[in-house]
Amino acid sequence: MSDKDPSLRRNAPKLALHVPEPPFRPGDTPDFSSLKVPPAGASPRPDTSVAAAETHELTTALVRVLGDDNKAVGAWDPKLDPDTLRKMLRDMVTVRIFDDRMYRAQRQGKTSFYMKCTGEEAIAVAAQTALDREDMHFPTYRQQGLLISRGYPLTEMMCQIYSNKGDKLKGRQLPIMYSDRKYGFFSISGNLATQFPQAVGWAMAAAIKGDSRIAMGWVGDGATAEGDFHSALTFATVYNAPVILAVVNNQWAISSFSGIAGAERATFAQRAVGYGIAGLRVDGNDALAVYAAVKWAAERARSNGGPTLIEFFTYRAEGHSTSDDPSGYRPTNEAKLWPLGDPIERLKAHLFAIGEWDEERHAAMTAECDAEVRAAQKESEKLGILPEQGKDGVETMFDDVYAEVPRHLAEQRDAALAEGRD
Amino acid sequence: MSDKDPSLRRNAPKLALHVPEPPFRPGDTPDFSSLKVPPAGASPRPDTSVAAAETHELTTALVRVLGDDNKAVGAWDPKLDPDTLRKMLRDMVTVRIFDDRMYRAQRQGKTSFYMKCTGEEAIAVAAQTALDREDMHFPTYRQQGLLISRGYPLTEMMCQIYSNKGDKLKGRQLPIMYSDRKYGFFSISGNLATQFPQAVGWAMAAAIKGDSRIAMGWVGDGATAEGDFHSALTFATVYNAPVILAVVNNQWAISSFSGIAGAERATFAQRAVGYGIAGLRVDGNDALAVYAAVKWAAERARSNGGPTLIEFFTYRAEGHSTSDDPSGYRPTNEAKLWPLGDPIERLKAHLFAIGEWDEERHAAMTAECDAEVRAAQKESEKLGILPEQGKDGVETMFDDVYAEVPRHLAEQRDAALAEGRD
Amino acid sequence: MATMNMIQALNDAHKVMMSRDEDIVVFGEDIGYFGGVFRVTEGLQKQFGKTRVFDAPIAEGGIVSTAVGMAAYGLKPLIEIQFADYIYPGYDQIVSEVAKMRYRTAAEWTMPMVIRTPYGGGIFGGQTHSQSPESLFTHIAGLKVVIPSTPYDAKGLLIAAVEDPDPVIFFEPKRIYNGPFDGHHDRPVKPWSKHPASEVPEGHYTVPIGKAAIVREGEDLTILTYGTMVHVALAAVEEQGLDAEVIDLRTLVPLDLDTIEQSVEKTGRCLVVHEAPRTSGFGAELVALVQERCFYHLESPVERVTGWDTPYPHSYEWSYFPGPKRMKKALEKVMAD
Amino acid sequence: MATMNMIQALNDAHKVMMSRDEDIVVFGEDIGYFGGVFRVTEGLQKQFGKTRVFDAPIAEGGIVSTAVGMAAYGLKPLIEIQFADYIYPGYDQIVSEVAKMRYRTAAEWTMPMVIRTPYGGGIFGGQTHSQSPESLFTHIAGLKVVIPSTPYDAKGLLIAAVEDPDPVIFFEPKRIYNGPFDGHHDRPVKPWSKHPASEVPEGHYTVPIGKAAIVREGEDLTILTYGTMVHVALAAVEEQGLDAEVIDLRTLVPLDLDTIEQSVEKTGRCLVVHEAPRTSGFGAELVALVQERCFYHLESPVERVTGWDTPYPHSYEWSYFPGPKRMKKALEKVMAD
Ligand SMILES: Cc1ncc(C[n+]2csc(CCOP(=O)(O)OP(=O)(O)O)c2C)c(N)n1
Ligand SMILES: Cc1ncc(C[n+]2csc(CCOP(=O)(O)OP(=O)(O)O)c2C)c(N)n1
Ligand SMILES: [Mg+2]
Ligand SMILES: [Mg+2]
Repeated sequence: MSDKDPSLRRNAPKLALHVPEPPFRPGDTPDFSSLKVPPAGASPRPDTSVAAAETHELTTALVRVLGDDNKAVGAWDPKLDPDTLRKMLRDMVTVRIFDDRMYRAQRQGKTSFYMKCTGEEAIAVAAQTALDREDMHFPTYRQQGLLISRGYPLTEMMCQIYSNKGDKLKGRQLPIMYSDRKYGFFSISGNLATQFPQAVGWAMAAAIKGDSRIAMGWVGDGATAEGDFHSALTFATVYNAPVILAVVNNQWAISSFSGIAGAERATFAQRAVGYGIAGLRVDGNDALAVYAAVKWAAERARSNGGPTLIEFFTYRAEGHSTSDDPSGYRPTNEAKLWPLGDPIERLKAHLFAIGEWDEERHAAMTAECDAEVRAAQKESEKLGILPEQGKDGVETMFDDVYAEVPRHLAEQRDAALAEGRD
Repeated sequence: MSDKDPSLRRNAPKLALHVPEPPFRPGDTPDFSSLKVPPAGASPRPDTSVAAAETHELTTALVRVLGDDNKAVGAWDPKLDPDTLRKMLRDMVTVRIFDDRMYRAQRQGKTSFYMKCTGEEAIAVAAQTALDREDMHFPTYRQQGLLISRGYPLTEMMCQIYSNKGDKLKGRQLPIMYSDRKYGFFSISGNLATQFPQAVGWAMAAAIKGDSRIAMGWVGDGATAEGDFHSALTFATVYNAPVILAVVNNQWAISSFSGIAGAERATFAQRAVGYGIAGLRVDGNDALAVYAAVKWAAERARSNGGPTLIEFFTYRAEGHSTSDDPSGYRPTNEAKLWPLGDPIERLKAHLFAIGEWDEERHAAMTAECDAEVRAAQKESEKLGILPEQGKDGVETMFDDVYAEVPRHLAEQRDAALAEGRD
Repeated sequence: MATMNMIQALNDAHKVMMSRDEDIVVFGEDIGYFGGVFRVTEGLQKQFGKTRVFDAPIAEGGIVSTAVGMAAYGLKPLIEIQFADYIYPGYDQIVSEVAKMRYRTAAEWTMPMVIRTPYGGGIFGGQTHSQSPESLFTHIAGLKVVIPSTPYDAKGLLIAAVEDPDPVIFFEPKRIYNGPFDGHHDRPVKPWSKHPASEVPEGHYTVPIGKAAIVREGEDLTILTYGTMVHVALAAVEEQGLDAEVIDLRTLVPLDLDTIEQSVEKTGRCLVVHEAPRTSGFGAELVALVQERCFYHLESPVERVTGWDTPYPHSYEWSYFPGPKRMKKALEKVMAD
Repeated sequence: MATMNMIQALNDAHKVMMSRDEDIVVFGEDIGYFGGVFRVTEGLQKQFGKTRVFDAPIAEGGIVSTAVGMAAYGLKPLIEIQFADYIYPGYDQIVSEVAKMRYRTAAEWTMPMVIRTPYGGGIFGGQTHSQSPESLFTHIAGLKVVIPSTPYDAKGLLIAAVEDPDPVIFFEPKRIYNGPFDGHHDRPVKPWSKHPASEVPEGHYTVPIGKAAIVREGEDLTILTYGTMVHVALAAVEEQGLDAEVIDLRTLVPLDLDTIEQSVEKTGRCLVVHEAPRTSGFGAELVALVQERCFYHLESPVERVTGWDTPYPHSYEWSYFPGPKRMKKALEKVMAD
């Protein structure tokens, strides 16, 4: 009997496979009018000590603070002082300029690869601002804003991107796979989602030790499908780990839209319900909402209230990476038509609206950031760009596989050195 | 800087790790009075075509049909005819007798291993009864009731358990790892949870081919923590696969109680909410409730309504396997005190209550089942018990690694045959 | 006949087989509308429809496990793992389920599926876009492991893999997707069109699984290799002026022992070449087999040219990659005495 | 000194190290209150508390990945995978994260952890309680692989593994947990108490990682082996009346090449013995190394005694297991000529 030949049931109704398809493909004109964007200020803000279930209505909502009038409104308004707002704006602008310069550097052949986070700057920057300096991030490749917002030297980042002599990772990692312990930024992995349960493990360790620092794990919408996502949520709920688990739903995973990760039937925030942990769904292009949500989850975690899953709803405005051309799978103007706007423009408009910023100051600040990035680039390029690398220091290739170089690697090192390189 | 030494934050509140602990340990007297068991008939039965969300209140409920008066009650009453009820009762009794005989056979040294499903007989038997004969099961090792209820020859099962000459799996698998395509019973894996997404794949295939048969995947409460559980739910929701995904929550995973799998904060049925699929939580010791729930999910799947996650709430009344002694980690009388009763006794009492059964008939039926099992055992033992196996047919050891025996395996086969065995 | 690069040849194999066999389904990350990050599945969804060619969630374990269910049903999954470096989340299902199903069910259920995945370095992909994990699959009984090195073989072997009754892990040497590579990274890239094996017949043909190809006959020594390194080895022997017999294994499991034995018995010397790390790489098995079976013919130890026992380091790519210099030194060693 | 079996010795190693180092945390399936299905962690939760010794969800990937996070924090996870056959769901985290962390962060983050797991057959565990997957870890740069064969070594090596700055995969030969095994499955089981290596010092001591043990000195040939097979090999050479040098490797990576080379140069003959499947087993690497390094001393081909290239079949356990007969034949072959 072949399972393929259901001879017994010829008259039964036919089953059909559903294959999710994004609403718009190249050539279509995106129309987001059916997207329900609740007004700012509409979501209630439960106390951070509530039972997880009391947050669950927020997993299908969208926490928003910045209104159409660019004013902050509602229970989630974090009431930040203007200096903090300006600092966030500046960090976000720096991230964007940094991305543009490094993208260009890759195009100029100065390195092999780059990834922008255009349109998602508010998420990393505001999350960083809401946490303490000592809290630990387990990021993906699209959270460069965490480092920049923590004041990490731009030259360090660039040296990593160029794999040059200043690269503290010794040229071993693909560009943008930063790592810095002192800045609470865990080594980025090329293997998607691996960091998500690692964040839970770090938080469990902090709890075991009676520490007060918490961890924040990051994952993309597409990568939520990995088994590691489930590990993270399972261990987080079982041990009530002091961790914030963030899904950056930028609606695309290379060429696959978020429906391929399950977004047609539930939000990513809703996954929290199934594990009995707190969940929030947040406008990721609204820096104030991002800040408020992370602050809420941090307060909850710090008081042993357990983990929170936060979905940041946003849009990947550019290609996946320098290896990708999104015009092959989505309309080129989709980013522009995307209704939640540009996070930088929105925060800037808010500062304008509250009278704490103007075009002149913005232009001056942008010029400063630009100069800073350019200076850093100049500085780091003094230490070399990728095409010049890999000739010196071949012996370092065999370090750090183990704490000590074992005999077989010492032999291989000798062979590699004897070989030389052209 | 060591992360272990948070010198900066000495005054912050201390985090703490929560490690779930079962309510009762050896020496304790179990008291289940705080367990909320809703009365039979209390849960509404939505139409099978409702939106998934309309089932979600049922993920924290407990669908029950058999009342304290042993009558069937409420919207979920499947209104089965007495013959079907009697058939289910007989199958369940057969399963229990089979388990007892095979457990004893293992203790007598006739085989290496056995696993009972005591207390869980209703789940497999009623689920099998609710599905069509052509539907496909991806079971765990605790669904022997599926085979017995489908009329699978008991001798076949026993030959597998003895790894003897009648074993169609050629002595290759651990006892109870049955497999039979004609009976819609997929090969049991020793690797937990692997079968769960495989069931989804089979259902996807059925949908791709416009078939009308559906699949049912099975997993234990403990094994829900595996990444494969998440794969199953993700693929099921993305492609709207015609599959029933069953979690048998018998509250124990060897020595770990279900809290270690996350049951303290959410039911297993609630996982459905996070994926936007239908979910039901069912009294697994109530054969009618099990039947009704599976029937509901099957109807939904067959009409392209998509997957349903069902949690069967039950209790593993015996040890995990012949290798386990549960008195080392839980009170010995816990099974007896467990408030949802014995599924066989409950179905029997129901048949009594509706006047379709009596002690005399029950005793006669039990004797018949017992005789059947004994006869099968005698029959299968004619074909050998494990200690006598492994001497003949050594050459078959090299078959079925590939469709054809490649040269290196042919050489190994020659070597093995030359070696012989004492 | 048409001139194709490896990507086109692989794409063509899909089209030929999907047209012949309705039970073939193709899925994987980004392989549907977009046609895959390396474009191997381009146009398939349009031609064969969304229920036979579709994007999968980013879950390699989910991709393999649902393929197991589909194969159990009777379909033939032909799936893509985007990079071999990302196959590990699917490793349990491959090792515990795909490989063992025929055996544990006494052939009641079989797993005729092909798992395609690009492997190898030389494209500045860093540690997680450069790995060569083939040996990890050769240790698992029940799997076949196939690696083509030309467009002709790529199409013929992929068709054979799809027709094979057993599961095949099909590693594609991504460095040579668009042109052969002699190991001289500083020289201009050659296109496939200049290579005779870019002449690919139209329609159906197979290159048999389990048969090696003697890509260069010779008397001085035997070189056993596969994938990208076939071209590097060929270039190296020319540069050294050696009359080497170069054997492209094409299938690692089951291995073409006859061809290997005959060659080594003839030449008396042997070099094994692969890009994967040295320790417990497939080269170890090849060395073991050759010395077990041809010991009394060997005039010098069997040598290995391999990647190092380190992760693949981004900027030291050309010191990691076993290029012309490593080849030269090993050839000298094998030819000594 | 106390007389211990391997389980007691391993348990003792836990107690010694957990008392000395507060950063050690122990978790895994069933290892807490219950003390593990093989009882290795018995009493630890009671002694060290629930936040240092706790049950984990059945998710080997989750166990390893949270251990990665804990190691990143500064703890020393000492975790158990219940059976080596179930390590594959954690394989991605081991290969992609644990093994590569020191390298990819230039030692900013290191992964000092021990992953213990029982392996091997001989207990009628069928296909999924009998596997020997060690070679799959030896191919992964960054991991150390350790396998003890006696109670003394088990405690000393486990302490060394816990103190090691690098991640160690610690395979425990479950067949000899309770007594050594000479391969004669039909003879009564001997307890460890009759074996000198069951004398285990109290308190702290180490057996160094990376050092093999010459468990029998001899002139006729060298046997390279580890785990359960050490005892099978020793029994076989006695039965054959051969003056073999038997080397218990104890650590597969990094390997004690010095001891191996010295021995083979002395004896001129070599046999490699393991229970794992033959193709691409660690024996292949050992054969390759010996013939590369000692070629001109070899008087006969290096032979391998291994499990077959099939899954481990339940009722054919004793035809699969490389027992006395397979040993005898191989010894005859190595000693021929
Ligand atoms: C395990 C694994 N599988 C596949 C990939 C290839 N890959 C890299 S990024 C990416 C898409 C990720 O999408 P998402 O998680 O949504 O993050 P985003 O890029 O949108 O930030 C894929 C498939 C990978 N890096 N790791
Ligand atoms: C991948 C894997 N990990 C661990 C095991 C060992 N093991 C076998 S059964 C079991 C407990 C399973 O509990 P549960 O899923 O609740 O099913 P139950 O036995 O209660 O029916 C464990 C840990 C296994 N078989 N496979
Ligand atoms: Mg995304
Ligand atoms: Mg259970």
